[in-house]
Amino acid sequence: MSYVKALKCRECGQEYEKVAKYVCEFCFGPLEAAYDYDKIKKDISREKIAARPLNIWRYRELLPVEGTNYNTLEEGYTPLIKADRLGKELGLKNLYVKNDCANPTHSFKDRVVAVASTRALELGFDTLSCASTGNLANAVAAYGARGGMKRYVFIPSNLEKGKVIASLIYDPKLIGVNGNYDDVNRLCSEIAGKYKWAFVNINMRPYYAEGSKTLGFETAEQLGWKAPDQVVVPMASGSLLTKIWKGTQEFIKVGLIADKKMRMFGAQATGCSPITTAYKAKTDTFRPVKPNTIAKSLAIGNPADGYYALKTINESNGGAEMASDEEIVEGIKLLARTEGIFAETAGGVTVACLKKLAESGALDPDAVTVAYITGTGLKTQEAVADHLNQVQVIQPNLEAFEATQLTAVS
Amino acid sequence: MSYVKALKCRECGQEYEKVAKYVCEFCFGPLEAAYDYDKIKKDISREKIAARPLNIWRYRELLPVEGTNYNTLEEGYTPLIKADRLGKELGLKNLYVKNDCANPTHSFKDRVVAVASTRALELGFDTLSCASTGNLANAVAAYGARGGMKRYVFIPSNLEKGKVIASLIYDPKLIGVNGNYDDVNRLCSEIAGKYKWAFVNINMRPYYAEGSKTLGFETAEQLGWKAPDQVVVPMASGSLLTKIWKGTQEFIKVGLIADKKMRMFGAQATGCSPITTAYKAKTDTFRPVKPNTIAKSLAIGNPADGYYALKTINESNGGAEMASDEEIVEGIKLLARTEGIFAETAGGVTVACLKKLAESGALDPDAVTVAYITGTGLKTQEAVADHLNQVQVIQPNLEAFEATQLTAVS
Amino acid sequence: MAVKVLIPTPLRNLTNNQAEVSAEGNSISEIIDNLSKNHNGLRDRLVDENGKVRRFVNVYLNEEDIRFLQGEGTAVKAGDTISIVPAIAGGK
Amino acid sequence: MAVKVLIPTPLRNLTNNQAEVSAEGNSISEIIDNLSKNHNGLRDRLVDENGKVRRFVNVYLNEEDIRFLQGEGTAVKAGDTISIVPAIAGGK
Repeated sequence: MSYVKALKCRECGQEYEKVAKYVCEFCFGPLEAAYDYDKIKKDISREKIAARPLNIWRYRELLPVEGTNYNTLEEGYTPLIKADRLGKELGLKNLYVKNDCANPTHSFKDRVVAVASTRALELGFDTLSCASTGNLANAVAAYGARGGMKRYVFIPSNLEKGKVIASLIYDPKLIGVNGNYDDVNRLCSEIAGKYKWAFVNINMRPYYAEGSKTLGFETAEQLGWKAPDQVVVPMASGSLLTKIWKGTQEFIKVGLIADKKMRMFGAQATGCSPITTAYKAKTDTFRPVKPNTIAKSLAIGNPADGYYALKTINESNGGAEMASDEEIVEGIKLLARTEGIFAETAGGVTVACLKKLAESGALDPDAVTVAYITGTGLKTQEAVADHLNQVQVIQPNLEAFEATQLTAVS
Repeated sequence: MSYVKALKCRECGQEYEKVAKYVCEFCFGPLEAAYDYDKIKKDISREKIAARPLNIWRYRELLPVEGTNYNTLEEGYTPLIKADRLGKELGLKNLYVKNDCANPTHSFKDRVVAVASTRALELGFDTLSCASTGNLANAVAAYGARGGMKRYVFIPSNLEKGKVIASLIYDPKLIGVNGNYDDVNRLCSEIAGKYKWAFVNINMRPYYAEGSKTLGFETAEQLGWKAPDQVVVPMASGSLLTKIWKGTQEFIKVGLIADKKMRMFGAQATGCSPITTAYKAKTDTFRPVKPNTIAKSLAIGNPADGYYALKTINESNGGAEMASDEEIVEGIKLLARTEGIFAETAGGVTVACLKKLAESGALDPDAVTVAYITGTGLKTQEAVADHLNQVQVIQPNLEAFEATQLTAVS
Repeated sequence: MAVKVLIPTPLRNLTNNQAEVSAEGNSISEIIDNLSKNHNGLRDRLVDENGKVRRFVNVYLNEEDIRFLQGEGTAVKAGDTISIVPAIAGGK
Repeated sequence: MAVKVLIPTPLRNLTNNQAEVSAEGNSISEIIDNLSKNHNGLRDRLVDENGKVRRFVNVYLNEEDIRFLQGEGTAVKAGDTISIVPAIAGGK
């Protein structure tokens, strides 16, 4: 049984059945799961949640599925690390890093695909699909396999071999489309219109997107049932930021945590920063951009949820920043050197923007701050390969070691 | 305060202080932490453990450190996945996969390095070091950074760039030694003899090795405080298998789980199988081998703990198998295709041997079986790259899609 | 002057399930205005009361987002293809 | 005939902290037997009561494990180097 009443258009309020439908037929606005919060408030409690397994399904009342037959690889409940060394370098006294590299396919996409694939199975789909250049493709291929589904993954045909292997290993049908990411997505929209397949980021989007809320839920639970004061979130479409906000507001609404003014800060790459640009220009219209950044998982020039992300940032008294390719690499290195966490390029964007926001005074140095690291650097090694110190090569004896390392040895 | 009484030689029983010492001065036997189990039995309980954070330190009484100032990245408590699809293919009705890819640097080495680095900090070391070709190097570089330590990582100089980056990112001194892994290790022994550094796999080995027990602890806790009936563990030195056994026996000894005859099965690569070979030949002497296998993390031709691993296998009425390079690749693919988990080559060895042991009848098909996946396939992609299906490339339109995929579409 | 217009799934109930229709006009806004002649109600789904393309509708002229061109005023010529695509989720 | 023998840290208290000593002999076992002449007790650390190299001791002749050669009976010649190395943990 589910607490979702309907799918509801975020723009015009039109309601729809809980099927594989993502866009309002009247105004093209995005459909979203609408919950019965009064009922949830009666049924949910901290104790109930705490007694459940350590994955995203501990928050089941606030997720858009009907049953408890989850298609899960134990995604979620990833570490929230106190980051004192990084905090010291940035002048932030209460800094935490939420490390989503620990997920089954090593990115936060496992959260959203777990929800989308579970719902797809409930709706009777036998095929799971997506358009993606990386993390999402890995997650769909893996969760499709776990759920015993056929899986069709669409990628641009010029994708690097390294990224392809991490999807191919799960034996999906992997279709390389001659064109860019937009072309792939447009083709997928057409296929989704014709075949009865579950495209996680298209017709399953209302379910898919809700999975991101669990990052907000977990953060609050891990901080001792308390929302943080300020958070920094990477933005592509802007969906993740709005969902972390939504999750936290829901926790307040159903009485799990106290009300609190949490400030939302968005992080983008300079080479693809329509939301940050709009924020800085104090406008609410977006000019789509042609992405040019090493942070490929953030390279969405036309942000579908940009409007809501911007609204959330402004209403929460937050902010937005952007980081150049050079700053992204430095951000990845800074996090690894101080805290031992190797983040993907999007994590470099987050850390670089965290740094800028701290330095500019936008962030309160005493407040509880959470930075979201959404995936592992093992998948984006080429971005840092040429920016690291070199291996020092020596002969295999003590004399050779001492001759080259003596100054470094205390 | 600690429950470790002393370091004790496993061969002759000689006791030593709890310092950075790894080998008995009298008989060269390995030193091991000796606990006061009576005291632990009084102090530990399921409830106490269950109330603690979800990392290896929830089992603190059975780990060889003094204080609670852990150098942690939230390692451990990784998913134990019910693997019904894989089980069905292999004819095993109660199969679980313990997925250690979820650790901070994505291998089980985070467990051992967390313990070794915590103890190193307690002993006043400011430098963390190791010899390694991969996973251990990543973990030492990361945990050294997290602990604010200097870090010296020694690798063979001909290591692939891809593996080097995942260590370099944490900004260690990375020393490439002209020679093979044995040469690197021998040099490190000499350096460990001269400098006051903590080499996790040399002078810190008695602490380091204890970290592996947590895999046994977690498995029992995750199965509802019950040891599995039979487990399959990859073997290089053989240490992991003996420590999973030891951890489980300790849980029995201190009263956390009921006594049970758990059968231990070891998995090796055919190209480096001294322990399995000795097992099959029913001898207890090992002929070291020159490794030749794609499972590089298992390529230790002279297994330091082989004697104990073999003893454990025999005494537990277990067994040992080996897998060829081809079978290893098939094992990786089988696990990914059925369960959505992308394992490193050592995981391919485990799955391939699991398959052989199931087929030969060595494993009881009805018994609760656990297979240990020790690290992520993202680090060993080159091993599978040429053995996967290909991407199918199409033009970006529906007609092109249908022309090539029609037979596949239902 | 007629151009080809690609219709997305959620609007095909207005085009007799046709994925492709044709419409007359010299600019994007003229095309959109004229779409409703043969397909009752289509225009109102695409633009708001001020005639601006709705926030969550993307309009492409020959693969190029019209926001990179002159928006609703962008000129079209015979043989052009216009695609209407709902916003698609992705990234973060 | 004298060869060079490399002594590991745990045994250097028996060699006056020397990392390298020399010893006479035509085979590994002769060398090991003779080590105790100048370094009291050294032999007993390396071999058991039957004269076999202990389980956790590795002996290398010029970088090659003697178990790949003829074990304790392996012949040595002038200029050879023998390394004694305790077993080192690693892998799984």
